[in-house]
Amino acid sequence: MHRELILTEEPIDERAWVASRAGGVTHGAVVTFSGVVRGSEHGQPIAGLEYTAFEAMARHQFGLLLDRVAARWPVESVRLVHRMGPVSAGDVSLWVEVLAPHRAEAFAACQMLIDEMKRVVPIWKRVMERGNGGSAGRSNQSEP
Amino acid sequence: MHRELILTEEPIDERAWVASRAGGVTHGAVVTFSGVVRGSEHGQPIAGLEYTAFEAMARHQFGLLLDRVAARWPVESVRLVHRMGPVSAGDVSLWVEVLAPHRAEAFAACQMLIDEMKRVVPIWKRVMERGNGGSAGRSNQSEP
Amino acid sequence: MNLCIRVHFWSFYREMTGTALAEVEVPEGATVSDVVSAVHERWPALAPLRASTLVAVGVDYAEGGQPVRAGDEVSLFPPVQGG
Amino acid sequence: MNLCIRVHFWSFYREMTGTALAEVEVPEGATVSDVVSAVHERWPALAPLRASTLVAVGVDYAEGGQPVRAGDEVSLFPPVQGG
Repeated sequence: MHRELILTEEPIDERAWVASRAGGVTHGAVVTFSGVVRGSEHGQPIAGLEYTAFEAMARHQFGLLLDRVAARWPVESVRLVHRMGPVSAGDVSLWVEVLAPHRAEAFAACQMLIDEMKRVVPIWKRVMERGNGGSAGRSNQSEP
Repeated sequence: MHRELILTEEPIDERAWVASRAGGVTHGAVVTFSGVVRGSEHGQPIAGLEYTAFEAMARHQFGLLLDRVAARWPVESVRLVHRMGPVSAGDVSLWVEVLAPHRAEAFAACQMLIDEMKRVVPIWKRVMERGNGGSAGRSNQSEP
Repeated sequence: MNLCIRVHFWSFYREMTGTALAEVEVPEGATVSDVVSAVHERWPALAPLRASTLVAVGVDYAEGGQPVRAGDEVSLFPPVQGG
Repeated sequence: MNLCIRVHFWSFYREMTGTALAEVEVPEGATVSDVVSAVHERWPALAPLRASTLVAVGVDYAEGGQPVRAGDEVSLFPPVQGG
């Protein structure tokens, strides 16, 4: 199984990721998920979210998750990109792509990967409040 | 719920569809599915698949499916593009995008839409065999 | 008085019947099932596929017991296979 | 003889402790739980969060009963929230 994991402070260029997708005639299904930062948390408008990670552990835990994916489904490729640092509302914070022979396993693997990521991969977000004059403040912990 | 349904004989430009995605701060989840024509059916190599549709009924049945999606989940947008005519192995025959506030409903709606499409929308495919000299022949019905 | 019903064939049913469109005559008060039976009488090769054949009137799937009326367009096709 | 264990804090635990890295002393034969207790003795504000606190040794999640050894790097952090 091909695997790529990118943690980046740069905007996620989904078009570029789509363009660089592996060609081939064996994967019948491509499922992608884009997580977009929403404009409110707990009903309050926010400027965005700021992500931090314990990066060495995040990479290791992602690796363990991908081992489980590979053991369970005939997935050909997983690529996952996660933004770090501040991400404005409306921007993509997470992009995941799964290639597999059939759609059922592509959907299952993509959902499992995201669900488990949110349980075990040490990445955190905090709310950037909408400040005056455009400067985004920080609040305490964001909603889980 | 925003809805678009395109049946086209042109190649599906996924990057262009990604680029034209609605912006906004209310949909936290974007799920896309790309169905790729695989290089074999029943273990035999094929050149591709040729799609035909009873188009008026296909549009109507898609509309009924989208009504069910809208009634069941808070989906903001569904865009679905299906190739018609010959599609070479390795090319995308179906592209679906679902925008929703949260990922669970985006995944569920996208999967339901594809599952039900394959049950009720009158589109058919037939195998284009790998002919000599590059001309793709036609066989009988493809596998369902 | 008999009804003249237009019947459309789709996918490989066109090769099996040699046509995309035909007309069949059924008695007044006939049902969708009667139309299908009239088709099978004319193209017996389709009859063994009856259990998997999908039938629509216009752009909606039809029940066998549904009456047909003058002007109805009936479609017969094999299981769909999009995607 | 006591062990000196390095403890890393992540996310808002850093604001609560005022540091990203600390050292705590535990007796030889101590477990991960003993390290967490030593942390809570020094930063009592973290103690009420114990049930939801995640603990790792190196890059792996750790059980409370797991013994710690010289050189272990222990991490404490709140529930993760990626995506």
